[in-house]
Amino acid sequence: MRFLVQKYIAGLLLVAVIAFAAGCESDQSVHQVSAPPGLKTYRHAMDQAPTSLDPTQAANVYANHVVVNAYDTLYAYKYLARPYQLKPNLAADFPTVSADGLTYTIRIKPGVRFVDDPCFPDGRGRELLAEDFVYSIKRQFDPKNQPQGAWLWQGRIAGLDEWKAAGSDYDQPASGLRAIDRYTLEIRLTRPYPQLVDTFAQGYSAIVPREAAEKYGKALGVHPVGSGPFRLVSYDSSRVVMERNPYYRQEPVDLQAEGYDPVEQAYTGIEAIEGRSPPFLDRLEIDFITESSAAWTSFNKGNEVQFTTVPIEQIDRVLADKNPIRLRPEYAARFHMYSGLEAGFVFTAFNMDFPELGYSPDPERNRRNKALRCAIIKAYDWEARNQSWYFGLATYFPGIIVPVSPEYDPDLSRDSVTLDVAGARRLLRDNGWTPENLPTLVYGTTAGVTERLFFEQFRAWMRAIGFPHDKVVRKTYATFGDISRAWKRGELPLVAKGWGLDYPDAENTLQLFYGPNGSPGSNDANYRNPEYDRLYERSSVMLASPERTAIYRRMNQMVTDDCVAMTGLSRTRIYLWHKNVVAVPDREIVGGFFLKYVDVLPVAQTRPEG
Amino acid sequence: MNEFSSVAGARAVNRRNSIWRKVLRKFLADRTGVAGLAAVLVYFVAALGVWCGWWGTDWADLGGSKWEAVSAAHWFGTNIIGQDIFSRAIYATSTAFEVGVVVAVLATIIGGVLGAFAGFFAGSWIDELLLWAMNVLDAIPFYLFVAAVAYSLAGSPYAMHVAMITSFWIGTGRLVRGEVIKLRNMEYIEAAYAIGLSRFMIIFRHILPNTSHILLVQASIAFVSAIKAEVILSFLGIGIRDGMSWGLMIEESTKEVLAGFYNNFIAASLLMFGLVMAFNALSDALQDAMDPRKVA
Amino acid sequence: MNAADAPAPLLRVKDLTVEFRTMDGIVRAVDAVSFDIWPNETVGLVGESGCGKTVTGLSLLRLIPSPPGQIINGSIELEGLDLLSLDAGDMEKRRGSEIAMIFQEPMTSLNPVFTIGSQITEVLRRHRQLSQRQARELAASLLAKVSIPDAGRRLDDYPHQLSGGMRQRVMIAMALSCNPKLLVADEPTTALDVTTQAQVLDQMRELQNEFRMAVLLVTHDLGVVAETCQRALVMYCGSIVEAGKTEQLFSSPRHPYTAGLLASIPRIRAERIAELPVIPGRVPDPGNLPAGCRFAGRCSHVQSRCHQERPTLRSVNGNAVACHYPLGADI
Amino acid sequence: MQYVLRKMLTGIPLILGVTLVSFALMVYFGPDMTYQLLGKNPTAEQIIEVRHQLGYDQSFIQRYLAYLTELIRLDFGNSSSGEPVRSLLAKTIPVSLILILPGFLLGHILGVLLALAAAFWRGRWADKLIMAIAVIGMSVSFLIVIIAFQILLCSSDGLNLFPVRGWNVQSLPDYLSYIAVPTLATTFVALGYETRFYRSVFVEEMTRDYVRTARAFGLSSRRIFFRSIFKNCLIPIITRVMFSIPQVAIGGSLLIESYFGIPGIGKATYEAIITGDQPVLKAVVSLTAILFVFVMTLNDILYRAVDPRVSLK
Repeated sequence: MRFLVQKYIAGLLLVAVIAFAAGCESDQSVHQVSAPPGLKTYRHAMDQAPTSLDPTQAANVYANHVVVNAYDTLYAYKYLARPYQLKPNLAADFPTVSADGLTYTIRIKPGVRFVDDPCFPDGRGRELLAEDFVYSIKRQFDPKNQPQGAWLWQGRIAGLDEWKAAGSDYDQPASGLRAIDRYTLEIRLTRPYPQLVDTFAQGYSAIVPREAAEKYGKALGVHPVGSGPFRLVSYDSSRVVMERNPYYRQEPVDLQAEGYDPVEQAYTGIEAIEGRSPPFLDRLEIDFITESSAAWTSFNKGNEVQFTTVPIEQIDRVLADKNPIRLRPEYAARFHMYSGLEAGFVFTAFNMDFPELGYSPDPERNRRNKALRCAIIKAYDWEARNQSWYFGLATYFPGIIVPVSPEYDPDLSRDSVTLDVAGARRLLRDNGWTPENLPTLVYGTTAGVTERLFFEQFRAWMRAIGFPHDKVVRKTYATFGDISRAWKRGELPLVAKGWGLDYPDAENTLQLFYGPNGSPGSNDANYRNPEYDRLYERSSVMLASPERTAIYRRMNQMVTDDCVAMTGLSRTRIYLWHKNVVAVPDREIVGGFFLKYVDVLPVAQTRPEG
Repeated sequence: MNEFSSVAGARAVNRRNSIWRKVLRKFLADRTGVAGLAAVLVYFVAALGVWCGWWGTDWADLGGSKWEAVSAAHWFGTNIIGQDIFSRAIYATSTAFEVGVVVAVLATIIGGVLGAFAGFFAGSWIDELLLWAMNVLDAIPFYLFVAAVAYSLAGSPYAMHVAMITSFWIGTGRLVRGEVIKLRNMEYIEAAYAIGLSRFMIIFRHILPNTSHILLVQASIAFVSAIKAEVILSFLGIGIRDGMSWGLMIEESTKEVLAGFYNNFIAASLLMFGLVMAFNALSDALQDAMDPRKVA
Repeated sequence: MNAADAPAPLLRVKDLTVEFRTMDGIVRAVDAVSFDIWPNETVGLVGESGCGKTVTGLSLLRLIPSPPGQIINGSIELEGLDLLSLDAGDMEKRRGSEIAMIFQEPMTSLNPVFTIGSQITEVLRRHRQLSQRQARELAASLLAKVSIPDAGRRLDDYPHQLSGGMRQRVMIAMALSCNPKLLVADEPTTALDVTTQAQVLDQMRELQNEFRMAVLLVTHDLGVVAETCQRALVMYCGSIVEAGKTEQLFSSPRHPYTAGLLASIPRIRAERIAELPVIPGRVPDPGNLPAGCRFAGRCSHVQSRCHQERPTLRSVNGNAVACHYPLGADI
Repeated sequence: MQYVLRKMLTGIPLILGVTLVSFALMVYFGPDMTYQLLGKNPTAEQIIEVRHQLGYDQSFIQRYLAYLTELIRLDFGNSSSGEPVRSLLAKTIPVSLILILPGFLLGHILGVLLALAAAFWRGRWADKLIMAIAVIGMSVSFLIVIIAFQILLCSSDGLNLFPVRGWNVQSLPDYLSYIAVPTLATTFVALGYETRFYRSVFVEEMTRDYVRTARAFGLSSRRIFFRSIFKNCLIPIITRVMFSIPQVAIGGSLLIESYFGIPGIGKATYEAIITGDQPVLKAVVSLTAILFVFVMTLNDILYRAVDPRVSLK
């Protein structure tokens, strides 16, 4: 018996060792990723990992960094032009639009091939056709995919909602979206949609071959098959590795057309890519580094990631000057820098559905509630917030049109973002608010430490105008999904959130206060102002024009006057990258579209001090 | 009949008293242990002051500007939004005691009672059931379990406590069970049993008190574990909800240290280290003093 | 063989003093004990539990747990060599081969996770140049000598597979394995039932003659001493109070303590051995010993001198007695 | 063999218990993934659709039973990123294992060695020094140790010897450089606990009667210590090592993995918990339970190998 046991143990150990060895081996094959020396590799860094690489889930810049590089989109933003401008990408040209603005005809470039993949009959990538685009947009209307992008086209492109209602059968046509021939698309709208072309630059509209979607099903999210500049090598929660797509179409860079500004951008050495066809890299790696400290250290080591945003805690060490932003010499010697405002903002809206501080059937209470909201807005110390959290580098502004929007009005009165404790107290007193009858403010946040300190700061401001300590309370949510649910269900009186622009048009933020978008839509404030809604509807079918800008600004003023939100602040992004990297990095709007233009010089060529 | 039980009881009480006297004497002879106890008492006074409102009251106020250095007004400087780090660190002491005491006391009570039942009914279905429950809870990795409890009780300020108690009672339970199995066969228990005392009475009057040396040591271990776990859980974002703790301060500091601001980190980690160290010393001395082989 | 015929004692213990450091201060467990043992003789060391007899036995092999115990004075000469002067390694070599010890608890005194064969051969190979096989054969023959049936196969048994008596025999076999000159046997039969006890004692006696070794039998059982020992030493509170030939000591004890112990024998033999109820009073607290005779508090013949002055061993009618007023001396 | 099977069978109630508790906590009461999946502008209709697809509209019993059938088939479907759970596990578990194993082994081996030294020189200065360091080691938070080591060893402010984070293992030197700091940190933290535990085991064993016997027969203290005592101590050592395996394999590496950005099972599980990624959670929970039963069985078998008193019934 005893010998038997010993044999058994020996056997087990052997199995364990083999399993271990096999583990190592399979591990190697998984990470069969790292560049053999000699390949031109660029290591990018992001602060979060995408949860899926399926275009139906391309809801954020993290996913788009990979999606728009693995897949093709019809349009794209110009590499260097700021403010952002569209250019044709897979599309041969801008669409031909009918006179009523309802029918769009788009031709795509012929001869574009998907990457080789076992999903194709002979394993070789076939040509991308107009029908593939139709298929890809339909996927956003197929509940099986749990798509996130349908809202871009819902109620806009004719027939898609009906197609979905009829059971999402891909063999059935959708009336407003069809391929006229191999290379021509026709799109019919229910009403004019000036932002339609912008939506075709989004990762949501990336083009997926039907063979891949059907073969991989859900696993398409980890196994992209596209026609973008790069193809996937490996992907997990800590990094994605891609390699050059050998079939990618040859389109020499025309810097002029990309919006190159020699004064502002020459320092990056970007002229080196003029006339060459992207992608320039053999390998593209993106490390997902959640802890900014880790990203920063990795960046500074020199042989790891080559790009980083400057972590907020490093600002004082890195910057010599904040206005204008300048690097300290030791950093300037080693790194290139770009800084700019984000295309988005943070704000805290009141949920107007709460009768304690929002709409009340009682007109008197309604009036007092408005005074209460205005007082809270006056007590909100944007300057302190900017100093504490953004080293004074952020820009705070009145209203909801963000500074990077072309419609932003720099001359707007700054009263709504100016701290006025005395004024706030007076307002409360004059409207009969006392510490006893003030409502409890429930401030919902996710569980992080920064969010907690945001709350503590907010509580201290509210205490300054007379709120008792225990009438400002925090409700924490484990995940963004959980707090999102609370917002969508209208469970929180204060909604503190950020919004990143989907496209460079103020409509994208104005819709946040459009009545019919109320919970569970994006109007978490549940602001309902008939006049505002009328103006929104009117402007939403207008092309950019001074008249539309005027309407936008009127709407902006309404939100400010009604004291609906403490708003807003746009953060400054500071990007650093190694000097041997030729690039103008950017992560706003769609995200990641610059990666195909990145080039890397041999290190010896650029090292400043040998 | 009653006389008999009181004789059995008195004998047990006598045995207990003399043991406690010896334990106390042994403990007092242990210099490290006494020093630990003294340090714990100092911390306790600090916490008491917070509960009584003597100090630490301004932990939530924005009393200064961002990251002020050490000064007379702010002994440990201020944090990123201008709150006084000294007040926060002191306030956190009371949180540490709250977390530690709540978790230690409840985990020990639950572990003691359930362990005693399991041991007393060893071999029966009650014991099997309790052992099964212990194994089940043991099989789930601690941090995942705590995270899961915290998320499923989302928003509750006591999610962390519940999670820790649910994990920490098991160790105590197992030890008490083992001890009770031994005690169960001792004569005074047999005597009490023979004269018809209810089993409930026997467990609570005659058995549990005789496991008090285990309970005390286990409680001190649970206290330390709770304080240490709080730091990790706060880092993972599932710790204290409102108020202030060392874990939250260390979490605040993970980014600050890279900006060269160490006040939060030093204040919290030193204070925490001190208390944990003192408690470890105390707990060691208790363990030494109560080692039944050395006492009996 | 008569002890007195031997030219020199095998073991000469002089003024052995052992102290323990405890919570209650320093306790002197053995106080200036002196005695001799001649080759091949059996000496009984008797006394109540706690009197220092086990500590004395352990001291001979320098096995006092240290800390807290320490031999602070005296000498232990084995064939003229002072064991206390040896370095630890030297002492180690002599344990087992020159002086060995067996213990009261046969249940726990053997290592539970090794076979008895491996435990015996380990000792054998430690002290003798033997191959594994030779050692095993020798071990088997030793087991056979201590009357363990089927000895060859028993070698592969673990201690828990043997009965208490068998385990004690294994211990004896181990003790004999390297042919020591002196065996200290600490209550070797106390934990065994009466029949087994007798068998084991017989066995020991036989083997002692065969192997020609001296035995110091540490026990509280006077009956065992009477049956097996040529001489006996009576200990009380860390000191030897009386020593002499067994027959003489038993027939005419000179120390009131010895007399008290002897008075309890018939009853002890009839029932189970528990305590010595006939001597009134309790053993004094070892941390707080009286100044004079340590037995004074319990002695029925006590006089005032006994409380002031400690008696030393002196010869009285053939026995050595530490008593100011030995029994029968004045008759 | 029969014994092993029988033991595994008795593990079934345990597996049921673990899966039930974890299922209730992590899946049933866990985070609701609906809103994560819905994007910025969901409609009420979409919310219902997604909830239905995720199974949130079914009863607890239905969902638990469905889970059990998945468990029996050992097929948990695809994670929310679309990757089959099986391949996710196959990718992450080996990483965790080879990441944690060196620290785990080192912690236990060094712990045993230090404990041996402390017990061997019990009461002397070496013992006191080792135990004092152990208590200090136990009193420092793991998090603080990680942060301190990372700054000291990985940053350009410190020695800058090892990569900060990531996992790109091609060769042995790569592997060593990636695990160096995590291993140091885990070992440092574990050492205090292990040393104390093992020392108490050794010291307790040193007071046993058989040790005195061995000494009385002249066996050298070294031999007694490293052969006789050590073998007796193997049982507590084995138990401790074995029962930390499931903890370490699944949960123990969580903090290390998230701080060093290593794509192991701990991080994957934690992310699944906070996002409510049911298929991953279900798989991990099952795996944990099965591993636990396996470890218990293995533990019994190992007992039998070192302790003849234990027999396999």
